[in-house]
This record gives sequence, structure tokens and C-alpha cells, in this order.
Amino acid sequence: MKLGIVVNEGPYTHEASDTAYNFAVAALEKGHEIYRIFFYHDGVNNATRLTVPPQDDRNIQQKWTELQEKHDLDLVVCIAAAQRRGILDENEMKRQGKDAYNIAPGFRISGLGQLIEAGIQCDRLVTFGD
Amino acid sequence: MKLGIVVNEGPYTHEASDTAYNFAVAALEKGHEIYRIFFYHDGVNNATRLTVPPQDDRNIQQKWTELQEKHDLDLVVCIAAAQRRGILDENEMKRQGKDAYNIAPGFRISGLGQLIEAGIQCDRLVTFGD
Amino acid sequence: MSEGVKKFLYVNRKAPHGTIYALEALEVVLIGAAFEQDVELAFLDDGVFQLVKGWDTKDLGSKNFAPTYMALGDFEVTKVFVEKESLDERGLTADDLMELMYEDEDDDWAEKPSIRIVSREEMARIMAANDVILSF
Amino acid sequence: MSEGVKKFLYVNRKAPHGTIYALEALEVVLIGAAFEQDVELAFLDDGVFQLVKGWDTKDLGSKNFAPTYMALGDFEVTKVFVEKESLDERGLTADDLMELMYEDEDDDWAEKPSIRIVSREEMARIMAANDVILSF
Amino acid sequence: MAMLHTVNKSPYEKSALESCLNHVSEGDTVLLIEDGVYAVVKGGRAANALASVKGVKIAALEADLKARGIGGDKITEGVEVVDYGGFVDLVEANDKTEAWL
Amino acid sequence: MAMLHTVNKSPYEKSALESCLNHVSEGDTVLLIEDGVYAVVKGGRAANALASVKGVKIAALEADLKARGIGGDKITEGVEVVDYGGFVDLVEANDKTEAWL
Repeated sequence: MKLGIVVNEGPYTHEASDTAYNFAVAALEKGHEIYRIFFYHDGVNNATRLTVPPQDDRNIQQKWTELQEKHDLDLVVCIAAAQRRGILDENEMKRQGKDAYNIAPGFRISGLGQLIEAGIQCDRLVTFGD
Repeated sequence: MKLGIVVNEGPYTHEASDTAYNFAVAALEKGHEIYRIFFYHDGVNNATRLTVPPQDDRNIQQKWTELQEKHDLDLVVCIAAAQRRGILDENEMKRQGKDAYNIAPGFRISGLGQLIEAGIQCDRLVTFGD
Repeated sequence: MSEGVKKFLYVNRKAPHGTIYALEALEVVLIGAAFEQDVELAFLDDGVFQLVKGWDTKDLGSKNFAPTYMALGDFEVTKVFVEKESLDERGLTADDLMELMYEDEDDDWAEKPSIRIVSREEMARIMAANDVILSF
Repeated sequence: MSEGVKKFLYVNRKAPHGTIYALEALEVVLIGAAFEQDVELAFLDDGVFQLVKGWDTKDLGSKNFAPTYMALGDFEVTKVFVEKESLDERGLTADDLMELMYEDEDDDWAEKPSIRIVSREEMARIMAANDVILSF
Repeated sequence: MAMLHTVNKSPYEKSALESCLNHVSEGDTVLLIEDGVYAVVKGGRAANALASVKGVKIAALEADLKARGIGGDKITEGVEVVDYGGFVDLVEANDKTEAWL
Repeated sequence: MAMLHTVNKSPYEKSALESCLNHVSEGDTVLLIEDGVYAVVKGGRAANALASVKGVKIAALEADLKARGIGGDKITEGVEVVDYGGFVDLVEANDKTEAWL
């Protein structure tokens, strides 16, 4: 089946992003297609490359980035939610007159339409959040 | 009285940081001393200068920064919680080998001991969170 | 099934102001309205508090987004289901809610209420009858 | 009052793993142990799940921080109160909990259990008797 | 050693208020803030629970009530409405504060 | 039109499971994940509530049970334990998924 996944919480704070990641891995192993993973609400915080988790803990952002590379996934960060929470790519940095950006490799920033479109295109939409 | 304030949630996502801000303003207006405001858990997300809230909404980070300037407040961001969530100052950026930092003016990064010390030094400790 | 019109249900179960879910859910609904799918909104549990009228957020200092609910009709979002049992438990009645209206193009643009109070059983059937559920 | 030894109570009411509060609360307790204040830990409501033994977080992929609870005694955190009513409601008994021990320096370093099961009424008195409460 | 308890959770979504009321002592104050103020809506299940607690002052934060459209005769009897300044006064008047998060 | 309902909240802290069980239809499946798995602890109040629901399959995610030390005879009867692959299969086997957040 063609899957859409929605991630609504930040890494570490809430288990939702671990669950979403493990679910995505299991779906890929079973040969399903992941059409898109959409990060909304605090979920946009999965996409900052500035995290420094403790040495003995997982690096959730890095796990997403590696999964994206391996399977050419479409990891979309909602632009409105990202602006509110200080997640910017280089383009947004310039547009907003900021002096730094923090998006991690493998994620792209786009609009909420990408969520609706995933709902239309996918056989199933699965939401992880708080 | 000498007050310590703990803020445990990020701006916008949860009302806790609004409540803490409004409480701090009211305490200052009544002539109380705010010994320290400590940002823990997702509360560290109050301290990113990269947020771009909608034009018709409040800018919570900026409100904290201005309150700090006006009253010379001690706004402390927990270093462990901040690392997990990608909030860095210039020093941490260098130490961790990162290429950008995002802390807003008026906040400083320090250890959890600052929270305990506030508990010891203050007449009252008031916590806002989820 | 992946190309036709789908029935989208937005399920709102959280109170406004305390957390951002109500506001960010509305942002999805507004964007979604442009996609010409069938759209229904469900308010149950603490979600019914979102529709209580008379908000004044000035002292709190946050944005008053009540007008966005009032504008849903203009975005052709006209099916708003509110669960009666959720209202009852919380001491609320239909009179406590905002009056959401829309103009019915099939009935000479007559103004009609968007909110329909439904029982818990009907709410379960509404959930079962949709294709895609977005939960907030 | 601002310079003497204070009685700190850490109130843990949330389950582990689902959210980070349990883990980050422990980090505060460990740092706080260095400050030579009186320290007590309270576990009630879903907080009692933090002490259930037998964690295996491998499949989940997160850090297993159960050993940190086991090490509390070494940090001289020896007063751990667990509410009986909270255990009962959740189908748990004292036997389901980790065995937290400490060495009593006043009793020839005898090994003693840190956990004390208390009633809801006693828990209320423990809260009332402390100077500073940190809630997680 | 009177205590101020703050509750910021909806009593219909979370068990924080119930747990708080199970642990208050006589002479304490419970201040409802944020989504906690939904407990005062007259005729609601939670308002009935509040009414059954004796010897404890119940207060609610005005800004949070107003933001949510809860005012006047929608507020159950026995609840004191305070502004942020009143919140500060309650913190001062009690020996310590416990947040029921 | 069978549905998969996911519940990730502790039934002792939040009302999500209760509301979910009030809205399921016959033939649906409820999958407990994250803190939702605490509902299966035998002898707990929530396990009794689960047992009263008829015509609905109850499943729980193995990784979340194991992380929390809930296994073997601590799990109440009638609960199917599934791994992440089983979660994916449940998503496929049902027409749609509703998350009770």
C-alpha cells in the first residue's frame, strides 16, 4: 500500500517520533511505499540539525536523515509550524532576514497542502502525536 | 518576596510560557524580585531567535528578551535540555562542532544546578509546564 | 480510490488556548478547503470548548482566532458536527456555541447554520463513514 | 530561610517512555543530590510506572535509564515514597517495583530499601511537610 | 504551612485536578489556570467535584476564563476569580506552591 | 469499512482510551501504543474497562510493553501482542486509521 505518515511531536520530548520512525522502517521492510512523511505541530523539531543528544542515546534527527537517504523518502516540514518554532532552511532564513538556519539534510520545508495531498494520494494516512 | 520561576514548555505549543510571562510581569509590577527564570524540558525552545511568528500574533521570544533587558532578569536555559532540542549559543556551537547557533539575546545557557540553587535561594518557586 | 474525491474528517478533541492544536488544526482545514474534497469537522470531548462563544484573549496576550471559525462557511466548510454528550458533561448547551453560518448555493444562497448537534452514536457513524481522518 | 538546608520534594506523576519528563526529572535529582539539601522523592499517579522493574527498551530504540533509579542510593537519595492507592488502581503491587537500596551510614552501612509504600493521606502530609516542590 | 496548588489541565481530558483534590490539606488553595479553568463551568461534571471539597479555597485565573468565554453566571458558585496580580498574591500568601502538571 | 484506532495515552492520566472505546464500531481494532499500553496491566482499572468492550479486537505494541516491563502474565487476557510489522499489517487490513491523540 501507499502510506502517508504524520509526525506531530518533537523528538525526545514525546515518544511519537520514535514510534513513527519504527513504523516507517517496518512498512519499508514489508515492501510498502511511503509516499510522504509530514512533520506538523512540534513535529517540525525533528528537523533541526543542531541537536546534540547524549552520547549514550539515539540521535533521532540523524535516523530520519539516514532513512531518507536510503529510501529516497519525502520528508516534509510544515512551513507555518516551522516558522513558529524557529526551524528554517537557507531560503527561509534569507526571506525572513534571519542570520542562521538549522534544517537538517533530507528534510524540505513546504506548505500544509502537502499534508492534504498525502491524504488524497495515499491508501492510508497514519498519525503519530500527542 | 524573592521568586524563582520554572518554564517547562515551548512557546505557542503550550500556554505555559504565556502564563509564566504574564505572572512575571505581574510580580515585577508588585515590586517582587525575580531571582531567576529557569527554562527546562521544551521550555528551552523559548530561547531560539529563529522563530518567525505570524504577523498578527505575539512574539514570545522577543517578549522575554525585552523583559530581560528592562529588568536585568537572569534567564537561564538548561544546557542538557537545550542540547537535546537543538538550542545552542556560540560557545556550545564551537564546542559541539556545529555550524550555527540560535540562542536569542538575553538568555544564557547553564546547568541544572542553577535550578536547584534557585530553589534554595528563593522564597517561592513557581513552575509552569505541561 | 487514490484519484477521486475523498471524504475528509477533521476530528477536534482538544480545548483551545491551553495548547496550539485547535489553532493549527484550523490552519489545516482552511488549506484543505482549497482541494475540493468532501470535508466534515467533528468536535467532541474537550474539542467542543473550541466553539464556545465570547472569547476575549486580550489579557492572556494571545491571538483571538475565533473569527476563523466564523469564516469557515466562506471556505465552503459547512458540515460541523458537535457531540451532545460532550456538551452535556461539560455543562454546555448549543446556546453557548458560536453561530457558524453558510450560504446554501442550492437553496438560493439562504443562510443556514453549519453546526449540527449529534449523539455519540451518530458521531461514531460519522467517523466510520469517512475516508481520511485527521486528528487534533 | 534562604540560606539554611531546605527540604526538597520531587513529585513524579508521569509514566516513563511516552514522554521525557521521567528521564529529565532524574537528571535534576542527580544534580540536586550534590547540593546537600534534604531530598525526598514522591511517586504517585502514573509516576509509579517509573519504578516497575524489567524494562527492555531495545526494540523501541530509546535509552534504558532504569539503572539510574538503581543508582539513587549511591547519590544519597534514600527516601522514595510510592503511593499505595496509585499502585492498586493500576494493578501493581510492591513486588512489581525495582528494588532500590541504600547503605545506611548510621547503621554500619547496612543495606536497606529506599522505597516506602505510603497511603494517599501520608502522601498529602509529605507534600505539606516540604519546603520546595519540583513537579514532573 | 498552607500550600498553593496550581492546576492547568482540563478535568475532562486529564486526571490532574482529581489527583490534586485528593492531596490537598485543609487551608490550602487550588488555583485553576490555563485549561484548568474549564472545571468551573456551572453544571459540568467537574464543577460538581469542586463543590464536594471542603476547607479548601478554589480560585480561577481571570485572563484564562475570559479567553475561553467563561464568565458571569457560567461560573459555578464558590470560585474566586483572580487576575495575574492576585495569582502573585496567592503565591506570597502560601508557604509554597505545587504545580499539578 | 473497518477501522484501526490507535491510543497512545495512559488511561489513568487521560480520557483518550475511554473516548475511543465510546466511539468504536463492531469489527474495529484498537491498537494500544506508547503509554496506551498501560491499559493492559492485569488487575488495573483500565484492563477491566477493556474487558467490557465486545466485538472489537484489542492489540498492544510489543516494543512498548517490553520497554515498560509489562509482559507474560502481567498482560490481561484477550489482548493480542503485535510488533511494528504487525502494526503495519493492521493499518493495511483496516480501511483507515484514527489516532486518538
